[in-house]
Amino acid sequence: MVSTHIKKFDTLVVGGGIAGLQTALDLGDQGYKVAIVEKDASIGGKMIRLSKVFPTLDCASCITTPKMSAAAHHENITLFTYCNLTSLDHDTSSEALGVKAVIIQNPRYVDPDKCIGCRQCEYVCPIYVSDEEQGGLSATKAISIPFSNAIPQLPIMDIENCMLCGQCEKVCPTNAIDYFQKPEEFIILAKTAIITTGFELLPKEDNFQYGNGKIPNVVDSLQMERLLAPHGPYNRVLRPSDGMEPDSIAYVQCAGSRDKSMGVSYCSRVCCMYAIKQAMLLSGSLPLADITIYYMDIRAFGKGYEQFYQNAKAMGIEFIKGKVAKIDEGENGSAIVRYENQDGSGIVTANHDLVVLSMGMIPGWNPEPICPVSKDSDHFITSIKPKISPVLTNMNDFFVAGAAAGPKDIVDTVTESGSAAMEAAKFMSNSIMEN
Amino acid sequence: MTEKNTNKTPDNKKIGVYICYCGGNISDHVDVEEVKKRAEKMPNVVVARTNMFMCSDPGQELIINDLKSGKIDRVVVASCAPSLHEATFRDAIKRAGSNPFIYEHANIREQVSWVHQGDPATDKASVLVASAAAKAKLLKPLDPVRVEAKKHTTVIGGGIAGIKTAIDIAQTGINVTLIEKSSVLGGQLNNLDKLAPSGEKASEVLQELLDQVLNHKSITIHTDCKIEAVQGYVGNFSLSISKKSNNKIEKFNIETGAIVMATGAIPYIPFDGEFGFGRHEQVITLQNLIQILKDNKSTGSILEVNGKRIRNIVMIHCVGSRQIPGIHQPKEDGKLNEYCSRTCCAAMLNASNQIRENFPATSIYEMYRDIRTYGRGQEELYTQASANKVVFMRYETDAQPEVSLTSGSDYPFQVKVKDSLTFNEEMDVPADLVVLATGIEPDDVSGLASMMKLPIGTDKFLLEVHPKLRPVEFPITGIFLAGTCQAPMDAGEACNAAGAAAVKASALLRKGFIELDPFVAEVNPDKCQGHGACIEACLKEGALNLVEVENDGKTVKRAQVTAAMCLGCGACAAVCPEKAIDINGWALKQYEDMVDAIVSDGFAV
Amino acid sequence: MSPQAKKQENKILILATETCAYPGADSVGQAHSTYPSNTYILRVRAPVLFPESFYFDCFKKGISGIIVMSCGEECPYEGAFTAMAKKLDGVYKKMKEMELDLKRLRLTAICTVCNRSFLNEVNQMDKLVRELGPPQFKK
Amino acid sequence: MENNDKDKGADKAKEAKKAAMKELRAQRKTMIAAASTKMKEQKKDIKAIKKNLNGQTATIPEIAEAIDMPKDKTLWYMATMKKYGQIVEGPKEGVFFKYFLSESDKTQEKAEV
Amino acid sequence: MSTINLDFAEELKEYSDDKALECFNCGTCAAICPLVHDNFPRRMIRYVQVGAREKILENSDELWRCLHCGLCTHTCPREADPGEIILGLKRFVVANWRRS
Amino acid sequence: MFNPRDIIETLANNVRQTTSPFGIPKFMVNKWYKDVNLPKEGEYMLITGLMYQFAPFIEKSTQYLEKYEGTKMASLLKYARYMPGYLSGIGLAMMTSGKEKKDAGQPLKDIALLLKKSKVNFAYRPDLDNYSGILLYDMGDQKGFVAHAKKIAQKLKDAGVKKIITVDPHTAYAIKELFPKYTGISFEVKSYFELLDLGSKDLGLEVTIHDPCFFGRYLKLSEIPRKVLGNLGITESEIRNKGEFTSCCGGPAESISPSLSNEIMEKRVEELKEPGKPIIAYCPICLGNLKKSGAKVEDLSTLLVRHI
Repeated sequence: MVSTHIKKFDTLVVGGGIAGLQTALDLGDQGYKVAIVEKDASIGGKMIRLSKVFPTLDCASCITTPKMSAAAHHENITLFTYCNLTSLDHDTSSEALGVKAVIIQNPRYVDPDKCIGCRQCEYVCPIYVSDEEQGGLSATKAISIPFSNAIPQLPIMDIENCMLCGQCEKVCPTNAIDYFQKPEEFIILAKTAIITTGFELLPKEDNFQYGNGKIPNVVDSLQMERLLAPHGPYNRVLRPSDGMEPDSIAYVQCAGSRDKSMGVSYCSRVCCMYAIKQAMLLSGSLPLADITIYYMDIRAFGKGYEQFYQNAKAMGIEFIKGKVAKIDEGENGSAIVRYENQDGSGIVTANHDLVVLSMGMIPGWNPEPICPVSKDSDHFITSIKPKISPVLTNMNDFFVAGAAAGPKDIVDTVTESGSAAMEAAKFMSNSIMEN
Repeated sequence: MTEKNTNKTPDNKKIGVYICYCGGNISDHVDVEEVKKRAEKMPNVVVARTNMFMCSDPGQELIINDLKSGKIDRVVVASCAPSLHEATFRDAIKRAGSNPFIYEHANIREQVSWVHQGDPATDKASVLVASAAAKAKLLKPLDPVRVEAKKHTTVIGGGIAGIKTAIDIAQTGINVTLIEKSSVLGGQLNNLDKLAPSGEKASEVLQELLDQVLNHKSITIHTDCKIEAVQGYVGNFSLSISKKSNNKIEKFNIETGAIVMATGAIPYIPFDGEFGFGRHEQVITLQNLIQILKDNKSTGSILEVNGKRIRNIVMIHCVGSRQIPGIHQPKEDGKLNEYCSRTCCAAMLNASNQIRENFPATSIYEMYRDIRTYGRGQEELYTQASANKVVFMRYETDAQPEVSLTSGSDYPFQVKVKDSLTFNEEMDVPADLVVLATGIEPDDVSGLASMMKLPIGTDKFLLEVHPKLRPVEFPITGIFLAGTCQAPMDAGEACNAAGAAAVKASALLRKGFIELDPFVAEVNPDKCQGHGACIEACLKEGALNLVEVENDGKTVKRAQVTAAMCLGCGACAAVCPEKAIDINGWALKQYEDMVDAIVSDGFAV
Repeated sequence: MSPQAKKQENKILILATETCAYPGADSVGQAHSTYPSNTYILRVRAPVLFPESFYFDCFKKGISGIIVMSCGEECPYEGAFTAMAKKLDGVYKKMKEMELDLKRLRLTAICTVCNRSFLNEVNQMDKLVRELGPPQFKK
Repeated sequence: MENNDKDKGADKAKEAKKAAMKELRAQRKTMIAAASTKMKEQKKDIKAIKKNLNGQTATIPEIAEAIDMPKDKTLWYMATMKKYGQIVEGPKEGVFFKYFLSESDKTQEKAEV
Repeated sequence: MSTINLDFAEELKEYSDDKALECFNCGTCAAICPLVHDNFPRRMIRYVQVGAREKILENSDELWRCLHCGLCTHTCPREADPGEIILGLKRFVVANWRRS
Repeated sequence: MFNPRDIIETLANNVRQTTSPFGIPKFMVNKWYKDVNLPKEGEYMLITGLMYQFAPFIEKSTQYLEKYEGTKMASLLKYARYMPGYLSGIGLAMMTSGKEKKDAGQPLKDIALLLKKSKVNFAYRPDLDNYSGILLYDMGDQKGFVAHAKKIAQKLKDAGVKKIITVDPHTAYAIKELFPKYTGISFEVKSYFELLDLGSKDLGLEVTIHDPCFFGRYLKLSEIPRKVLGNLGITESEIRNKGEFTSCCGGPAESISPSLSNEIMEKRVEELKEPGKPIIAYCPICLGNLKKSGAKVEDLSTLLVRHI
């Protein structure tokens, strides 16, 4: 009975973002059987939700989708989306492979085997709910596929907003709607686990100085990614308070990074570059707009990054050294930023139509109490050999890659993911040799 | 396989067309039964069927049964976007025992029923089916290009990245040869001391890796080597090596399946007079300082260098990095290092902290443009430096600090800086020692790169295929890169890159053969006249060659494809006057026939 | 029963790269955004495959407009985009000689989520071919 | 006879489903009530927007003022309605875009009226 | 042009915690200050960092415009305690007056 | 702006001589307890620090200072200690009306009442209730402050006081944080509202709370009065700057620059008036200063007493 709920793999990858996908692909290509467990309804992580990526300005979807579908179609990779991990630890039972994970499949209220992703349910559903995939700036339906290039193409029913009107069930061509679905528990046994749980942004709601998320037209950087994405909430950059095309846009750097008073003392590493990237995209779509980046240090450290920064300066994007101390609501939907003009001329209050907060990155997952892997004082997973192999954790068969081990850009994440796959493969080939 | 030998004209192909209702998603706008009727009249179509859900098991069974019974030998499914179910139907065909490449997909959901309505939708669906059928009749069974591959990798460069790559690959059961040009392994790590930010000793890190690499039975190490030539392609490269030993030059070849470039980088050396460098022995580079700290035996509270007590140190950041045209002086080749060297901020702060903690009577002034402590634990170094009372001063690019000798002062130097943190006031800082935070420069590997046709970026570092999708790969299959030959990196980052390169190499070679996409160029020897236009057009050097063959007793030139190297882009097909070369699975002729089907409106039989 | 299909005028051929523009067209479908049905999208690996003659043949066969939707600089085939763009320059030159309106052939970059650009391109070309009608050849 | 049994079986299943749905509705009573209220409000709001746009184009502030709805909420609806094809973005006027009802939707609206 | 004064930090130790160098000059304190709208208190803190003793004395009146509302200390990203530095400077200046 | 040096020396002198920064003998200001029957022994000792009592004098002196700020007379301030009739001391006390002085004592009476209602076992001894010296500390007269603080802390210690109730943020901060640091003498210090237990009600009122800097930020106690109010069904209206991020009322700037103080105060009052609800302060300096604007401001204790 129990065994029907047990699935065996070589490696369990926790998190289906770019780190998880790359790790899984690199292991799958080596012939290892890999399970990816993802909490969201689609794989792709943060990257698939971005507009374009620096410094190449590739369309994020165009370079993420191939990885997503490669993983989805890979003969050695199995995806488990919309799942919660309830425990992840060493396994000591008789069937032990080394790693045991207890997982809950959350109900979509849609039968994944029957659904063909046609979205008839979504179109017919009468209830609009705020679309968090679009930063809450527009709506989707109470039953919907999370976003256009989601994998798998399966809708999710938001039962909190469902009236049980039955229209989706009526219209579904495959009888895939199942109002009675329940969470289902299953177990994954594996020889190794790789933690690729990524990051979240510090919530702007918790930040007093920048208005606790209550000042209109002060958005966080991921919301800005959506505004810039071609399939974003408005299909263009508009101000959320009234639909105005903004004429003056400001970036507030280190909003919650390198700032002990805001709880994050480390550098979030990617904000300088994504702010510059967004600024460049903005000056492309709104050529007449004034764009200002308020910063402390521009950290354009990676390959091609410095040149990217210098290009942005040459394009007329204004860089002002100074940390914005406070943002207040201005007139007609503007936001007022206050900063010190460091040439000695005092304090400046500047009005902007739209302000983007480059919020700091925090870990996407807290292993406690699910998994005994250790974390550092920065709450990211501890890397026990940061020089020889940054992917090694304090548990010998658990590895870490990407932003789960500290803020990281996509390039460094993809590379580190390969490295994690390598270490896991080595661990497994060693254990074969020992046996 | 046998089919290849049957009649070459496509007219006898038997196409099965399967049209999906998609539970109304298609059939609500497309009259599926009408499309089926029209399909039945299309050339070579012997079977046309509809189903509620072609992707369902019963739907797939229709195809399998028709194939197994021999009714059909080509398959067209008209349904949703190919990204969703092309793989599904190819699998079904495989299960029926047929070659999966006899399949063509017609996208009548995303590109018809969801964007058009009414009769035009039905008409367009019919046209798409007709054009798919037109292509299908020209399809032939294909097999993956199989290349035998040596289970062996050559790693070029014995620094930390090369060593780590070698260990990782060897651990997966593949033999590795590690080639180093100098006489010692370890590269730049040999010149480092305590590594930022955590303070591990470089020598210990290196020793741990050396223990593994030297004792691994699958790893052969050659030092003092020069690579003379590289030939071959993925799975079958050949390297000619010359090795200096005991004043003799020994030459040998390595046959290898894959190559990893881990050739590293070198520290920037300031030009003569740059901030006084080369003119005063108390103006040194960061690398010099690290060496001094490594060897230092000062015991008092003040740092001593060359017997001199160092009360004040001025450190200048971004020397030889982040150079700006018009402001910085280019090298002899006219090039500037416009990139950020990534590692120097943390390394400099690390050194400052060591000095301040061990020699509290030595003061430090750091003059910077931006402090770039981006990595994990690095911001803490900066914070710690502040707590250690290092004074930071910020200069703008157009106002570089000026180092000058003093006369009559207690201090040998004074460094003048326009400090933007002090409202752009000019400040004088007296100094006993000036340290220049010199960055990383690419080593000159242009010889190797041209031998192997590897791209080099404008920053003179080796250039990967794509920084995000394929950061450790070159456009040339089977050659990878790791470490600072790609860009500045610290030890941990170089090791990550090494692991990533190793995983690619071992995935490639693990089976002893490599299966490549069958969508490569193929020459029709009957048509080829050996013009060579295709070779001109070919985007991948080495993929297409003119070879001499015997034809009717005469030696003639003919184009020959090296499938393992072909990208399958089709640039060759476009230029062949004889139409003698084409891409398997995506042939020009197939497109022409598809266009014919489109203009004939697809149902005018 | 559907009435007999009508012969369609002013067909537009779209060569869409399989990594960028073709999924882009699928994305438009997913959004259920309608566009003219006289458009025929062919999935291609890299449009560098097509010789100059292919384009003329298409016009001669009765295609009224062609849009090459590529990945642009993001083309996965190193150098293919530049080679293809060069080829199209040649096509334009000959089109001029043949007095074909150059606007009948468009080169554009479309990404996987460029719904708006896709619709723009298609609608503009549709408007154009409706104005111009099928290509007329002197000879 | 056989058919009859089948029907009976189907009927039974239908009955069982009906009962189960009833129970589910009871369980989710508060959620359903909240969702229904939401739906009604949304219907009213959307109707107001459409009524305002009938026969004219307008910017977000114009619509918001005309129907006395906060501007951000109006934009939220407009973005959504645009996504589901009910309205179309028109030309820009000053710093705002104008919107109008989509052709297909106008006919629907007429049918409803 | 001024020359760095290396000894001022020592002199100041008597009056406050020696934390001025923990400030990384982001300007939050100056911009958050509800009382003084020029570069205060960062200007003063910077003067401490580079040892501009005379500048501090010259501009000492400015110090008493600070009421220790504590916002700068509360929001300082480096926890360099700007409020406490200003208080220390007041003590230094008062002591200096009384000496003279 | 007045020369801080003159102000500091004046204040320091006054504290040294009279233990009061304004040079007013204690008996002239501290009268409130006479109408309230308070025990001399108890678990807690109530220490008002005389801040509420000083409020009217501060106001009066500010009125005078305002007149002189920016005039030639400002420079004469340095002679203030020789002209007690004008700016300090008994003269100032004389010029302040009896009503103002009485009003100033009202919150203290209210606080005593609230503590009694909450069944807090506390005592009051006017002889132990002294000014904390906080102004000297704030002004940078470290020596003056430490000398004063040692004196009064020792007195409390000698009297066997261990637990102290304070009523204003400045005294609370001084005794809780500064005394241990600079005198080596520690007490368990509670602000009065921490000890209140007024039962629960459902008043359905809304007020705007102005948090004093020292309660909001330094002592981080601003959530507690909200709880006390919440229990009575009094909610607070939303304003931009509150709690740990409260904005200064400008009060303490009075002695240096009344005009600066006014400017800051007006800005703050604007914010507080925005929701249109009654404004509650819980610091005598804030209370006095905000009142000057003419806005409807009352002390927390006043509001609480009215509703129990």
